[in-house]
Amino acid sequence: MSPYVVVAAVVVVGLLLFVAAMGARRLLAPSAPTRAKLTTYESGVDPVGQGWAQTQVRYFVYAFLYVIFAVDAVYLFPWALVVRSSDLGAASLVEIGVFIGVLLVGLVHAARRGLLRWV
Amino acid sequence: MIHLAGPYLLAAVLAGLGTYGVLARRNAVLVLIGVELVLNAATLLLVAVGASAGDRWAAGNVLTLFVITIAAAEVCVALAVVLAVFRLRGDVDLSEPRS
Amino acid sequence: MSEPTKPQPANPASSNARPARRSSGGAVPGILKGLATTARTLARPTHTAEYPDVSPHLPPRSRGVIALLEENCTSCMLCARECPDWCIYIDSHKETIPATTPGGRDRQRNVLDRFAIDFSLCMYCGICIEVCPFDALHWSPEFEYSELDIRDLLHEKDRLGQWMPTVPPPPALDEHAAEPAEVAAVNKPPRTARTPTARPARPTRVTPAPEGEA
Amino acid sequence: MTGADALEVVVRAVAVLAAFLVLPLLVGQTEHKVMAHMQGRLGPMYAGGFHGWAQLVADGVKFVQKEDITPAAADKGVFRFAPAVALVPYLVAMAVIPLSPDVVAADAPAGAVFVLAVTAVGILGTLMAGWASANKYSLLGAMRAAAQLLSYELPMVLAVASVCLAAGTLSLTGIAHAWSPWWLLWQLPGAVVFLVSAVAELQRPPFDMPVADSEIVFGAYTEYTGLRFAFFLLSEYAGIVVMSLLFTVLYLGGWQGPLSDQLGWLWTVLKGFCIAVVVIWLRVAWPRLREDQLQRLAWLVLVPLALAQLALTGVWVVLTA
Amino acid sequence: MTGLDLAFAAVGVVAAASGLLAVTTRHVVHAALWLVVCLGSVAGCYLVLGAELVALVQVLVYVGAVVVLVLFALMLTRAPIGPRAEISTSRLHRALAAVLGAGVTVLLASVLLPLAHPVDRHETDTTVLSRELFGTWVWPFEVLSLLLLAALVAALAVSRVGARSGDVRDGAARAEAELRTARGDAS
Repeated sequence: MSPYVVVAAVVVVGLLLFVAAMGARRLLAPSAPTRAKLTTYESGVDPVGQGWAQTQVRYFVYAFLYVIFAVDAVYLFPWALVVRSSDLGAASLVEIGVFIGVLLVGLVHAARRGLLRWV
Repeated sequence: MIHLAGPYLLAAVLAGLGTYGVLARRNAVLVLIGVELVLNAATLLLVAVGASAGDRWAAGNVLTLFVITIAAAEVCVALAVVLAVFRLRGDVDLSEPRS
Repeated sequence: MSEPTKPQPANPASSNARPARRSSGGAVPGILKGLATTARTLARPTHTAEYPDVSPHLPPRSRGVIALLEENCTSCMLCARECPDWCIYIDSHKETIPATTPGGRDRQRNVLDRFAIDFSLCMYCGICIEVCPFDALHWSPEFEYSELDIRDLLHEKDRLGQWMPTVPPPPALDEHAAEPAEVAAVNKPPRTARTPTARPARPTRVTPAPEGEA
Repeated sequence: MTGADALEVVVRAVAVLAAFLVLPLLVGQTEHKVMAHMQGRLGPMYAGGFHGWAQLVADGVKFVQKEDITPAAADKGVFRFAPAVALVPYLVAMAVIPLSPDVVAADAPAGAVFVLAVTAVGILGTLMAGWASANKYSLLGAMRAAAQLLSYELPMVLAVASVCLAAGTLSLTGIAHAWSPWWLLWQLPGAVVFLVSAVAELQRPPFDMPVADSEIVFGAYTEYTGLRFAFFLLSEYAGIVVMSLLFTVLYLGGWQGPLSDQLGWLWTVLKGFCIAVVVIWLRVAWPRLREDQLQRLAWLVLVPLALAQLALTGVWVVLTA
Repeated sequence: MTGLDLAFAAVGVVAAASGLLAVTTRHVVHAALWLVVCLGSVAGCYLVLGAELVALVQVLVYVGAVVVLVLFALMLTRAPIGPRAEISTSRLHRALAAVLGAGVTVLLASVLLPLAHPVDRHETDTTVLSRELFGTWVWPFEVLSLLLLAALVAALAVSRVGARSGDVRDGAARAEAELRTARGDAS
């Protein structure tokens, strides 16, 4: 039996936990909504505009870096399985070294152009 | 035992949905979502073929990994472009060319 | 607890300069110091006052609640007028006391009907106690009189009077302090009386007040 | 699948749920107490009698009875479902972490990757909560959270990859089997990287910029009340449990120790508990990092350190294989 | 029908349904969230098909990274709460798109389904996959790193477009102004 059957069961159990907890809340918790209660919280002041605000695009640079490096890092896991084999071990070390080395150029590039500095 | 009709059918459906998504959306980011669906249809086919015996060089799985990698790279560049467009124009609408 | 662990600076000015100089030494020592300080505190006893279980040691002149010694009150209204937030309510009426000696005058006396302090308004400044010329108001260290209803914080004169037994005796005078005015007046050698016969009782009472009495 | 199999699956899933409901409370109570004493306080003393042991149970009862408010401007569905998205990944991650070779709910062949993949989903819960609240604080908090979680996911993946490399397997059971005390030194940089990124992933001080109360109230969770808020809190403590146990299995040999045949799982729990105490300790000892310091630490310190560890491990393994 | 078929049918239906919602919903962010469900259940499909590592990579990279990136982009480019008509094309256009999409599905299904047959599910051993990856597929693999580098540099370069000029404020201001007019129209 695959272990993932248990994982699927755990997901179901987790969702059931959420549903059951919300059911318990529905039974036990009071509900008396008022206009003021349902207003967006802005430190006690009446909310200004809508929920959206222009955010720093700077965050996006880190997201790019992560995505690129994450797809890079997932290849490390297959590597872990072959690195001990006699025929592929040394070769794979070089291969992965080149692979990561090339990407590191990207990180160094980003660092040198000051993209990692938070101005 | 598993019948490959399931994966094939799902791949076809996902490809169709992706096509619809690409054509029916005006927001650039949502068009990208359609593209992702099409890509997933392709990888699903690859994996389904890989699940049958006689998959030489583990091609089905390895190619899927490659496609996922390339998709990630594609999404990065595409979203960078979208963001640059938004900064310059204030929206990401594809159907309204503006001065 | 943090005081003893800190290096004691010689004076406040140098204590401001110190952290800046130390931070230039690198982040790691600072990081380790944070860990060490918290770990040391963990190993030591806590300072928590376990209040409801262990009653707190209050300083003798704590301002807990204001007690009223009704007999001393003359309804002069000084306290109510001086109160910054007007939380003292006094009602009184005048009574006429018939003359005790034939041919004497009738005397008038203030009778206190109501004396109340609203402790939901009171800010515990103590001005009423200071201004009372007859020592009718006193600080009591009792503080456990919270109520579920804010209106119950209005203490009427019987409630205020009930606090009176909890008022501590006034502190002893400092060693070389001047005598209290009352005692000094009593101890003063009697002035050469112009009409000694008019006041027969006065010169006979020359018993000095005891030394430590406060 | 026979009836016995089905029963076994159910028993395993329920056992995971039980552990999931007990261990975070244990960690939470420990945090109450350890943090209090580190600050010269006593912490909760009344609920349950002895040193307030039932404080968190009482808190739970209180949370259930609190009114649940969904702001009028919020996206109702997403807002209400976000706590589950934040919580369930940790529950699932807990299912594959072995306490001993026998005490493991689902011994996945690629358990190390599985845990990383599943915990990465947890970001979505925060992002959903932040966006759906229709609150500027929440959106800012969600942005910060997502940027932080992304940045610290990478060093964590690299550190775990280094351990997998050293063990030559992706299975968590296999990794703990392959462990030897020599790893304590050899994998030390990776362990430090892992611990730091784990604390950052959990958004706990000193990496609590996304919920920085003095700036953005409570970040993505500003609008939450009652039980849904409690779910976010629970997911934080479940996260501590998962990360501590994972650290134990990856870097401290899990159940390995004296008498490991008889009380193997106890060793794992004990070591994990010590790591949890360290996580709590860090919260008390250090101030919050600023956003730029946060990102610089991730990209210019942790990632290079993790890559160096990876190179060290790779070269060493190839040389000694 | 075996257990595997049933399992695949279960996750497959979820994948198809969420995919449909992802391309048809009128809430901007909901589309991305349905995409998460869709990609996650496709990962489930991979698991049923015996490709463990690929499934986990799908979750780690797609759900954990790509979708977060998409959500990021949506939130940065204004993703208001509530249904929006303007994110989709006109009704006629959509009908045409639906026809085309259905055509693609029918075409693919008609080509693929005759080829379908029950197979003994051959579970891909991760070790075998790794050996092939670092043996047979090493050159494409290395080229991938160049591709990723190019993508990273390009993305970083593009994302700086406009950052130096005053255009940013211009764009954001225009977005704000539009928001205000939209609200004014609504009221």
